[in-house]
Amino acid sequence: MAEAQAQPRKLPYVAAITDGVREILKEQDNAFVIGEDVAGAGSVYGYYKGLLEEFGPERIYDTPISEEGIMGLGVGAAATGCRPIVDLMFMDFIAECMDEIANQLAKMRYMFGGHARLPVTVLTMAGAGASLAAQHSQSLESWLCHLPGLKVVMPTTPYDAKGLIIAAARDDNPVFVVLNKVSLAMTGEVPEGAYEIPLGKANVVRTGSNYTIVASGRMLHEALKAAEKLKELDVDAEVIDPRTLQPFDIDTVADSVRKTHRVMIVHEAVRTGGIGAEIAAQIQEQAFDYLDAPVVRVGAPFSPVPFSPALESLYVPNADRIVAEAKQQLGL
Amino acid sequence: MAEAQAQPRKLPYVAAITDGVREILKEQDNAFVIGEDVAGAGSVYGYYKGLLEEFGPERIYDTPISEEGIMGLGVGAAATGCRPIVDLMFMDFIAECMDEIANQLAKMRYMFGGHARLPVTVLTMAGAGASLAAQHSQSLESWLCHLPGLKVVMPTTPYDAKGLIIAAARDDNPVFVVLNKVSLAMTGEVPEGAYEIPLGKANVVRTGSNYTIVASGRMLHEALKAAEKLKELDVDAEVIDPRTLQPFDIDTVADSVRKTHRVMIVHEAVRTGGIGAEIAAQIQEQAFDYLDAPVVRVGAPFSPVPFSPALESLYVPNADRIVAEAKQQLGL
Amino acid sequence: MTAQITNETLLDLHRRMVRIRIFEETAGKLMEDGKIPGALHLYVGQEAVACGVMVHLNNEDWITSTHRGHGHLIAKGGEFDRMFAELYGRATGYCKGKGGSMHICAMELGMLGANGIVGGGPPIAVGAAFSNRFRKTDRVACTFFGDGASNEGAFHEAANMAGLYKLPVVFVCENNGYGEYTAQANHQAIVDVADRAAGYGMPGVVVDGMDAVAVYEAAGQAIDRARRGEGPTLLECKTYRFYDHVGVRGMGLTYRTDDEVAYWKGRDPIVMLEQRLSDQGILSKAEAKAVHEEVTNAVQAGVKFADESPMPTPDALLEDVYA
Amino acid sequence: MTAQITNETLLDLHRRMVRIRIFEETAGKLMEDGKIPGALHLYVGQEAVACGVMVHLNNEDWITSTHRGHGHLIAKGGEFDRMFAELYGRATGYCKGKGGSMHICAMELGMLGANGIVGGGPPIAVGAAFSNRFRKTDRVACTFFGDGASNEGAFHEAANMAGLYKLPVVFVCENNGYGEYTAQANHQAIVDVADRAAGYGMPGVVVDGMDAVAVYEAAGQAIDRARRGEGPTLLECKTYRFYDHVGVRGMGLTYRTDDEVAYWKGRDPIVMLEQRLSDQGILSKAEAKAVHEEVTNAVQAGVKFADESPMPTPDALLEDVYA
Ligand SMILES: Cc1ncc(C[n+]2csc(CCOP(=O)(O)OP(=O)(O)O)c2C)c(N)n1
Ligand SMILES: Cc1ncc(C[n+]2csc(CCOP(=O)(O)OP(=O)(O)O)c2C)c(N)n1
Ligand SMILES: [Mg+2]
Ligand SMILES: [Mg+2]
Repeated sequence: MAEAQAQPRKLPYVAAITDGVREILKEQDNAFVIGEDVAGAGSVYGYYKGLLEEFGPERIYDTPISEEGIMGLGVGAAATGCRPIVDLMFMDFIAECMDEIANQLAKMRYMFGGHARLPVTVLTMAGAGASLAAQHSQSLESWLCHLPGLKVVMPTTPYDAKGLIIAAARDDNPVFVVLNKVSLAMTGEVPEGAYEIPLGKANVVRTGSNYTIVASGRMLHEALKAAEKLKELDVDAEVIDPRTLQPFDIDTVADSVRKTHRVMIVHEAVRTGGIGAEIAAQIQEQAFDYLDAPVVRVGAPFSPVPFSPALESLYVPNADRIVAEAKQQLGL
Repeated sequence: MAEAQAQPRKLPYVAAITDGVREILKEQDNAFVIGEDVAGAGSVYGYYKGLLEEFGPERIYDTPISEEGIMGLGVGAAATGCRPIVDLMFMDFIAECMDEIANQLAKMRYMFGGHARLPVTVLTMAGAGASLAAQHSQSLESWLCHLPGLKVVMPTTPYDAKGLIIAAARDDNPVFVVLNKVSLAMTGEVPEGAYEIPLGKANVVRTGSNYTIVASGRMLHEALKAAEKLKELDVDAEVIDPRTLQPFDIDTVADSVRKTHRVMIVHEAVRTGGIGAEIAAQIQEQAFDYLDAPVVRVGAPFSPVPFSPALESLYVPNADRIVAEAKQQLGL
Repeated sequence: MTAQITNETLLDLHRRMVRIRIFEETAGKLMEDGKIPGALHLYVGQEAVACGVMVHLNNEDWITSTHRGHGHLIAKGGEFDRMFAELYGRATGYCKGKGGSMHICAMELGMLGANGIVGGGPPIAVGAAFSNRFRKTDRVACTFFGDGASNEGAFHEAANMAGLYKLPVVFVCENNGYGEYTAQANHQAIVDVADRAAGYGMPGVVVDGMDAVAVYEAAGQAIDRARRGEGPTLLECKTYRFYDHVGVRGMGLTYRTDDEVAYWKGRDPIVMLEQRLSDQGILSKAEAKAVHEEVTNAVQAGVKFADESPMPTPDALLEDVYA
Repeated sequence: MTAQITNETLLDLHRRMVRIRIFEETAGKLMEDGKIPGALHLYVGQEAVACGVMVHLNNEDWITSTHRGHGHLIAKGGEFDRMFAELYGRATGYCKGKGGSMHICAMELGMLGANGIVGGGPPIAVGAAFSNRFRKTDRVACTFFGDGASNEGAFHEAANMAGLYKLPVVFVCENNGYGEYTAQANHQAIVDVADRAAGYGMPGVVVDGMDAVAVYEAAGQAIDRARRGEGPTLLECKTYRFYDHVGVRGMGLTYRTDDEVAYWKGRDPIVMLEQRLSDQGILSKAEAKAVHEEVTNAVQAGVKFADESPMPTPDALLEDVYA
């Protein structure tokens, strides 16, 4: 938690990922990176670039195209004393290895009566907006949040990407770090050295008095844009980035709602069955008497992700849609 | 929809499944059953017993232990003119073939611009309570409900099992029929001949005036027991079986809530991220002004399913827990 | 049995290969010009494989393709206009613009789609082959997949089921030596993917994937075998992609030596076929040139069609989710 | 190199096999008496496989097991009391009663758990082998799996990675001829699962799984090879389960002929080993009988321990989900 002694510096999200992984490889002798095209190519998005040269082939491994095998290797290596950083190129591919994730990784410790530790960190790339169509654009975090034994984080900024990766890799449990491909080029302040962003703690990115927006992943930035537009309508929105989806920091969100009385949840995933449903349910459980309007959820419509930019631009939520939904909710 | 001309007859849930599949095999020349130990053994739960003898080896096929291959075979056969009935022995195994389910089956029609039909019916066995531990007891329907392109039903009675299987197999979309292993021995009226239970329509099993319980799968029966106990507390509970989880019949539920002003959702799945979250979110979206108390959700706690009967009995929701939660919600 | 290849078939082979080559070269340029969004995996260099297999099939024979699927669709009879329209995301595309390069399909041609999931094709092809037999047709299914895909569990399960049920399916492995940027030697401990066939009770055949006639002959035998109900074959075609994994220059990684690339470009399947055709007096260099010009014009017309095609309308977003 | 088997090792093998046999016979009865809830997959008949492999391993060598895992745990040093307690769902069990038969484990013995997922073991064992090398130990991993499991994609991916990385892991296929109620001929088009080894660049060996000494020798060579860093081996042991797939009489299906069952019971691995030991004057019938009695007493003590053990308390429900 050495946030203090680190001095400012600007980096793109993609380099912040590298930086976080680098800190872990320096800090933990038992940590290694494994995945498809992570070593020689530095990942298809380049966020491991330089690590092979810096740490050598004993710390970063290319694999066959075998997601079940890769995740299973992570499970077995973790249970026997290593701290694997497993790379799943696209989040859509959790479907390839869902047995290893759901039936082995998430449950082994419990099934074994606590006699196993699974310090596996999984880095995976989610999100639409890159014209990659239905099998390379999904946000499936709600599947993971339904699995006891897993933790799930979603970094929204370069600062968070590094800090959450470090926290995830230091945690003794399986943690999924859900990255966003459209955010890779976004730059922001990233301190040198190791620092942690605590798991399970939400981040109030913008304080406001009469409206709350809970926005995860890339949607945080759309929510912040929307908050500016809402100002003109005398809506002073508090914008909260959950940072960790599992365990979810309902207290921070409920406190905000008790103050603002109206809340919207925004995520990129399909709205139906997305984590917004769980958050909405928890909000009305915790702050029912403070709600002046129904909890509103903004997410993707009920269809696969379309390829055509003309359709994908309608598919992914954005600031305008957030504003429109807020106006409706607030009767403006 | 020939519910009328059928005459009453009592059958166990397990035989009602057989009966529904039999009607489809008689009715649809392009239908066949495929799965692990479905032909020679008639499934490990016996619900295909007799079909091999009755329809011959061209209509029912044993497979290797290859869930991805089996589901993929179903996708390819359906896209090319067959109507496969795919058996997944335990619902936990959807994790084995989640790519085929999520990335192929659910999306193919959309990705192909509507140029494919996927009339696949998947029968799979969910539910805890049989001391089968963490990998053979899950209820994972919320994963499926998050996937546009799929339909999901959960039969609660022998009558529903047969009628929903027939409706599912007649539908031109992929439909998951989520069965319950503990309900297999339960008997009930099952008419001869083919009849359909319409997809997407909830069933008000018990009418009530001042409380609503939405209970899916085996929990319906616990909810009905609870409703009787609640009578003594002057709580007149309406009990609704969604029957279909995707598409979900929110209208029937919201209408009930507008009448009763208080609602509880009960399912066997882990509470966090379960379909109860989506239902709760939709209820407060649709009937916010009618709610006199927060929507309450009853589900499994946040842990894998424990083996020990001493723990599993605490894990699975039951009538007593429903009553206790209702009393708390109603301040009784 | 596969008869001796006819001149007509040789010319057909040649034309299909040229159609793929010019379509892909053009698509690559259009992508670099920013006209085509998303990811584009070019088939240039591998034309002999798709065409050598596809000339044996008709529209009732099914194929499954890969992320590198344009060549398979063209060889199966795909039309340039609807293909470019799809790559452009236009409403007139094969998938109404909803699929794009990685999901382009043509059910009416028996083309069950490109697939963004490596290893996604084989299980689906096994289902199509199962369906062919179930519906009492004599049609076959061919599934194209790469050396990298042969390490996916889905391939294993599909191959085992095909061998078990003796299904009319041919597993066509396009071994271009790499899975993305990882050389075969770094993703499996074997040289011939065909060595896996024995484990599924099916024959494994290795053929020069740059020699269209060799592919034609080997594929013909495998397909005839399948049609006769004698079961599946694993046909491995040794080939090479001339451009990078994705796009033309890709990420500019140096995972392939210039010598290696030069060696394989020296074995250009189209150049080799044209040499053979002119040597045998079947197609002169001038006639070959005419084919290229003709195809170039057709490609340009396809681009024009795509350019002039409308984008999908907003209501298309929620259509085609359910039947 | 594996030395000629010593008398001491032979007696060790015998005792481990008897321990499995009597434990399983007892567990089967207890299940039929309703003392053990859930599903029980008995290892009776396959004892030679677990023991022939395990006598080569110590507690730092890892194994992954299957749904049929009691034999593997006992051979690896598992104690009756904590095992019965686990099958009973008691707090004193190996998994505090949370895992039961299908998830019983003993990390301190290098036993990475039974697994309710067919094919669940191999990828985890590959991870353990990877870990052994990464942590610079000379320990190996052995993964037990059935003929049915060899059709799971997880096996394929794990085997390919083991061959690629030359990992110190031995794939021990217990081919008992059936996956549940489906005969091998109805789930794969091969007779020897070992035929799949070539596709992963590893040797495939077939051994008589009813002959403990044969398994001991073949396993010794594979394990030594792995320890020397020469990579994995696929060791197929032809064996048979004497009882039904689940429980003793199971579902009462007639998928195996009486003759077949009789033939294999005539090759009882314990009877065969005891004959050999008495022929060689290493262990007389009387001494063997004494071993059985000794083990029987230990088993009864284990049952008593389980009977007298407490059930987990309610607070255990939410413990051990996270570290
Ligand atoms: C399940 C899955 N894993 C990983 C990827 C990312 N990916 C796309 S193409 C590719 C390489 C495929 O190699 P190969 O099968 O040899 O086909 P080639 O690209 O060489 O034609 C990879 C890893 C994917 N699309 N799907
Ligand atoms: C992924 C998965 N699919 C199916 C099952 C159901 N099942 C349990 S044991 C078994 C048979 C396994 O056969 P084999 O691998 O030969 O082991 P054996 O039972 O013969 O020891 C099956 C199909 C399962 N537990 N897991
Ligand atoms: Mg390749
Ligand atoms: Mg077996």
